[in-house]
Amino acid sequence: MSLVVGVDIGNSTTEACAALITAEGVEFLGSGLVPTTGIKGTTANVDGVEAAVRAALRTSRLALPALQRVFVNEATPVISGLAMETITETLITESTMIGHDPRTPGGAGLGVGVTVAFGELDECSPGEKVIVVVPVGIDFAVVSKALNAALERGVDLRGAVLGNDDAVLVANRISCSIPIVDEVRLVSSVPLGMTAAVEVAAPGRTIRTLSNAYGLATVFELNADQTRAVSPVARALTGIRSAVVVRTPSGEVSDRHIPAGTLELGGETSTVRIDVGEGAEAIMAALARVTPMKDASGEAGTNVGGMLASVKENMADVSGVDLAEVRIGDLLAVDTFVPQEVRGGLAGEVALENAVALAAMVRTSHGPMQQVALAISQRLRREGAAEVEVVIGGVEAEMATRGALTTPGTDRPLVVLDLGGGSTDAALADRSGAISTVHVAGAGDLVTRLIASELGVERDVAEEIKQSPLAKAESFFHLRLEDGTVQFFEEPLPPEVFARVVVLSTDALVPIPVRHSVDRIRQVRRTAKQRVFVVNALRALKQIAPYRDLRQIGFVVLLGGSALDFEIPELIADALAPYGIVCGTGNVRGSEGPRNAVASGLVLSRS
Amino acid sequence: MNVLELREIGRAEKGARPDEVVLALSPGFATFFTKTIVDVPHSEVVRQILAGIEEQGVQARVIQVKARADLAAMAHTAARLSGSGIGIGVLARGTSMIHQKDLPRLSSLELFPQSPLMTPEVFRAIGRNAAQYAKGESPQPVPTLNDQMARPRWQAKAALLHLKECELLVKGAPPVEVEPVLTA
Amino acid sequence: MPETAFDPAQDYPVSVKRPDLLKTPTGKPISDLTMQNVVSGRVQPEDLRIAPDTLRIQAEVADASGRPQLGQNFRRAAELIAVTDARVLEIYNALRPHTSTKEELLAIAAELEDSYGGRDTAALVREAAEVYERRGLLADTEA
Amino acid sequence: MSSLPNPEPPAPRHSLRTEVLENRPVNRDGFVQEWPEVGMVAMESDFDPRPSLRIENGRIVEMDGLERADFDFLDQFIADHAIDVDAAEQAMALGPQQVARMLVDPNVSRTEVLRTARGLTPAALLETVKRMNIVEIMMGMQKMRARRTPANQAHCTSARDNPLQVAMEAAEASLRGFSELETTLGVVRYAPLVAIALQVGGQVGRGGRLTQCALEEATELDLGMRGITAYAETISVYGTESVFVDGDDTPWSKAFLAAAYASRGIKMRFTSGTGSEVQMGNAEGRSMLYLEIRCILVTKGAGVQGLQNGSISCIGVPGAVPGGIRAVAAENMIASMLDLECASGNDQSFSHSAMRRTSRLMPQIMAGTDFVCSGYSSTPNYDNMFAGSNVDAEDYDDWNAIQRDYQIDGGLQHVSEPEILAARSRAGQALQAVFAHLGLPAITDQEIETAVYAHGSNDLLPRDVLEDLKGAAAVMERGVTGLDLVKALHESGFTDIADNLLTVLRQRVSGDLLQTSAILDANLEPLSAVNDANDYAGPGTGYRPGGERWEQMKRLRHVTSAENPELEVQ
Repeated sequence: MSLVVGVDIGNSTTEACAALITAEGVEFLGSGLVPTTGIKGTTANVDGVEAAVRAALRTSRLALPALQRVFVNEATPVISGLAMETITETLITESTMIGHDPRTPGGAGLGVGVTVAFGELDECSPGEKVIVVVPVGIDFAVVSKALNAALERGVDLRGAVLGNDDAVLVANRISCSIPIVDEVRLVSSVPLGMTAAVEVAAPGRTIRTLSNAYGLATVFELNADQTRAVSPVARALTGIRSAVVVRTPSGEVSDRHIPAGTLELGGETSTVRIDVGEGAEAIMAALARVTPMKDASGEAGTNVGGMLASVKENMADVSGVDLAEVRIGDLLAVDTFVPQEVRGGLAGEVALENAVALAAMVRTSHGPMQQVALAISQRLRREGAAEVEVVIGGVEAEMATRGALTTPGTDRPLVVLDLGGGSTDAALADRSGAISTVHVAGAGDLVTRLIASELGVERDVAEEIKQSPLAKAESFFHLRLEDGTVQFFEEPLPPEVFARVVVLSTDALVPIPVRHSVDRIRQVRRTAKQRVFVVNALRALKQIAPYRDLRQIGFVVLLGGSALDFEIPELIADALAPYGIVCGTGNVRGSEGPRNAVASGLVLSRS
Repeated sequence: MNVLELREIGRAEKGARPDEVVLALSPGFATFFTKTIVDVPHSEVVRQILAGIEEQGVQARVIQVKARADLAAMAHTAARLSGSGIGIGVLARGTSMIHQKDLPRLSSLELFPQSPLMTPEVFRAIGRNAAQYAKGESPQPVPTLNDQMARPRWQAKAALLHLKECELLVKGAPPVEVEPVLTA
Repeated sequence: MPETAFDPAQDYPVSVKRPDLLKTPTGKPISDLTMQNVVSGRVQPEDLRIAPDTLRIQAEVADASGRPQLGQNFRRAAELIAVTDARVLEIYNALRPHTSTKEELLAIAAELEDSYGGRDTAALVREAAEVYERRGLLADTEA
Repeated sequence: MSSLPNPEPPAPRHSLRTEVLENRPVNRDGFVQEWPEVGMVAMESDFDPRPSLRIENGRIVEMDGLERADFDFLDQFIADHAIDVDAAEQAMALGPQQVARMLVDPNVSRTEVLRTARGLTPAALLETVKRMNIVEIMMGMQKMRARRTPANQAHCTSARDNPLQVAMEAAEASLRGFSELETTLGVVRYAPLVAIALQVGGQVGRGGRLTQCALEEATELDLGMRGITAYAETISVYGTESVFVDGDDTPWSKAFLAAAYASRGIKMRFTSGTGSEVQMGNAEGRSMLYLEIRCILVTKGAGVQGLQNGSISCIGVPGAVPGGIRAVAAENMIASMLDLECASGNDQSFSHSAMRRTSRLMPQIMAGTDFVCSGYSSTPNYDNMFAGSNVDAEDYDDWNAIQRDYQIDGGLQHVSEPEILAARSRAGQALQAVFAHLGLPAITDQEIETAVYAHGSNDLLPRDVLEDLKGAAAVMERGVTGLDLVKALHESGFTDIADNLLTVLRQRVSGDLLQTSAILDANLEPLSAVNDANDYAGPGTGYRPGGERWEQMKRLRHVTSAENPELEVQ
């Protein structure tokens, strides 16, 4: 009978399980999980290993001196990097259009007239059709008085554009109803003496005329060619509640493509080049042609060149490998969009620009495992495990499948999908027990990055959003959950969550500091998970499946931190259902959930 | 400069409209005192807060508290009288708070503790945010400013203003609803 | 070698003049807290705590230097060494105004006395219960 | 506007001199008239109680005009715990005039004054200092300070909570002479990393600096327990029952907390200061100093070794009333007179005027206190997360010149740039190694290089806050202790820093730092009011900087050499 501990040094966590090996077999005792110290596969791991071993023994109610053997995995660090590049931009020239969505425009309807500066209102003649442009800093009482005076004189005031957030205040104080758009930050740049149209829709509705190319043509009396030229304006104004369009001789709105550069993907036999501007789908198709990829690089002097170079530099820094030796083993490209302020806009208008996010992965050589094992044994002996022997046990993937197979209801052929932070790793154990593995780039970190950029939030907020469902605190005593149900509370909720969208994290309600609705945040979150985890699950399975046929896989067991996610396993299972695959979150040894597979596998392989 | 007169209408009652915000003014507001610690006229304070509320399409009622000069208690009184459950409290020196009826009294939705940093723009933003809370929207909290040198300049004057305002308390007097009348 | 008596008026700093009197709560002499023992794992975090006897020695030093209240604090502290961090914070919170009933405070005093031999600390808690009652600072019972 | 309806009346003509004076920084400070009825008065108020004392059966039954039955909880705590009934009748009989004279009379020893002071009621202490002018108060401070050797405390914070900056500021502050280093956070979750940084930086070079991280009690105690910090001081007490209760505490809850800290071997002092009660509108009509005396006596009664006072965060209040800064000096002196360690303020932004800032320092720096500043900002004030200090990193050379001008020891010295750069970079490398060892987010060489030469956080490379916060959480989860830092430092080759840290941790076992006014001396041995008792007894006695220390103090950034006036002294 001997007391052993299996230890799995992972990229982010170190897991251990303690067991008694007897003549009858293995009796598992406790287990432990701690953050990995240092880069996986280096002697800096020792602290984490010690902590994990202690934790496993503590939960087994045993002490270090009784420990006889420790099995550690052959740790191959997988290092990953992320980058993102915007590939389009929207430009407005000569201030043709103000299409933003102030929270509170005033009045309603459509008004067409000539733009006149507020200071020059006195000089307008009766009957003149006027759109008045009021700079920032003039009090609403002064504005209302002057507008009423002009109306009194018979000036045909058709609409107003304000710098301040005063539209409702002014609308409430003047003697006629006109559309008023406010909070136009650069109101002083609105061209004067030009024909302009102001449109405000009733609350809850969106504008109809200025967002319609023929509406614009009608308002500004345009011919067919001119209408074609202004159609981007109409498109840009779709779905908002208020807008101003000024007709200037050469103003325009354009969607510009930023040259993002060419990506060079090197396979075993061929090399393909692909323009990043063509988007994720094209990049992934090109990648499929060269798989297995040997390395990737970007055209020097372009955005993508800088992007891949920085990923490699980062990896070289982290791993201590010479920069020239860093080879990108896999890429995942995802189309995304980034809310960015429109260049040339006058009111801080925001357009959703297209962007491509890239996750890259480097599989480094084996770490100095012998040294790590030596350091572990020295440490444990010093700490009281005088007799301990540390053994490097088996290939990680083999151990993972062995551990995963302890999940009740599984059998070979079985694929373990380890959903990590930087990469998604798959290992197949076929009917004969032969093992093959594949690592693909992109996992939890990329999801966080996509959520952060699409919602315009900090990464720590994005991390919270990723991990838990959403709700809105509609009062101090109830939450409306994202599925529409309501949860009541006896004690009032904390003040900082009131009226806000919150994340229901395990120990607290975390308010999300953005204006987006629950539905919108939820959609971004789920789409990001789809585009990373579901795509990668399929990608990995296709590479590893016998005969590249997914139907040849019987069972998929999800492991790793993201297998504990509240919706990722479900999203993947849905995607795999059509192939007749049984897919679910692992439950190692029937008790550990998706944790401890490698550690358990190490012990089992020695019994 | 505008002059603010608070015409008493009667005892402040609980409102029924779900789209109202109640603004509670301290005993010395526009009575003994005429301006905040940094000389923003009280007429302007009220005008800006009411404008912030009106711009959001929300109704406002104004009350004057007689028995307390404790900001949290005042703002909480306003919130409890408000049909929406959202109230604002403002002390004569400018310190302000947005409160909600279900919160414990000593808590708040937004607190503006540094009276020397209260400008007309901040008062407008307070009105705007309170109205947005009343509508069930999620306003961005008004950024709280900080100035390390406020202590040497204003700490003692703020204490003095507070002590003076405490002298004006009428024990047991209920809050009254007032109509703010601004005259040039 | 016969043990020399501790002279509170002369033997401070105790760590310099009488290290022989200092032990960790785990019973190791302070001279064992060497770098070598730290590196070899012989010294654990539990070894870096103060022992009740040490606090009593420091209380003698405080008394001898004319600081009876400080000495008294060290004696109360000696009683609290065995109380867990979490329980210490709970008791502290229970002593906040308007938080506990008189019975609750007396129960804490009894717990300190019975489970930890904390006579002096128990007296402090009992005294608090009396004062809180007189000054209306006990928990509102009807709430 | 083109036309105003009511043109303003013409402004009176001012002289050019008035204009110059009007624009002086001092006129941006606030000054107010006294209002003693509500407590807006420094120390001379007709509304303060008159001294009185009656003892029956060894118990105080009347104090300062109040019968025992009418005592509020402060009165009772003071009467039962702070005042020595055996000394009281005699002490009270002397009368304030006599006690005041004893304080300034070199023929009366410190011990004699202590014997008397322990029997005085709050009103008697107040009456005593009311008879003393500022020079006499300073003389009292010089004699009554608990520790013979004065010292100083630094604030080491970062507006971005950057641990690397804090480690380097701690190393530089240690080199410049500060004995204690205090930090606090913008983002509280950063605390474990910043506290580790402070602890590592404080042990660079000479080392042995005691560190503190101001947080709410539970976390502060937790970090102390783990040996990541060495002392605590943000335990506030107040001078009226209503303000004390508003702060959710009582003298008994604080006394319990004091015992809790000592039971973990952690040095601790209370905090209080003039002006806090009137600032909160609950001074109960008493002067600021009378209420502060009650705080000092509560501290004494709780058996706490020391007090941080000198108005602290309310300095704008006494600073604005007549005689206010005299009262602030008096509160420091009374703490000393009651034999408490005194960390004497000068730690919060006080004035726009450089002259007033300097004059504010004079009583403490000239007389010498246990800690002249209870927080000298070792960073530029924009990085000071305690809302700014009276003196900051930009004042170092001025401070050193003042020490040299008067031959007074404010605890600091000039240090050459190469030494400072070396200490900063060693602190950076040590922290880098500790972070790597603990698996915390890496600190790059480039970050270190930038931070070594930086002035404040604006000059630093930004860190990945999310990763740092995850690391901070891991430190707490994994139960990292001071011992882990020792091992990490030792195994990474920073053996001297590891040795210093182990010495500091070992002191927790000995309890020597729990005694009054304890710090670690140059040999990292405890130096406190027990083995370094103040022995001032008139001219030619007590602590006077001389010998090597005075030579150290003579050095400044630029001193022309007498041997060769074309050169500067190196």
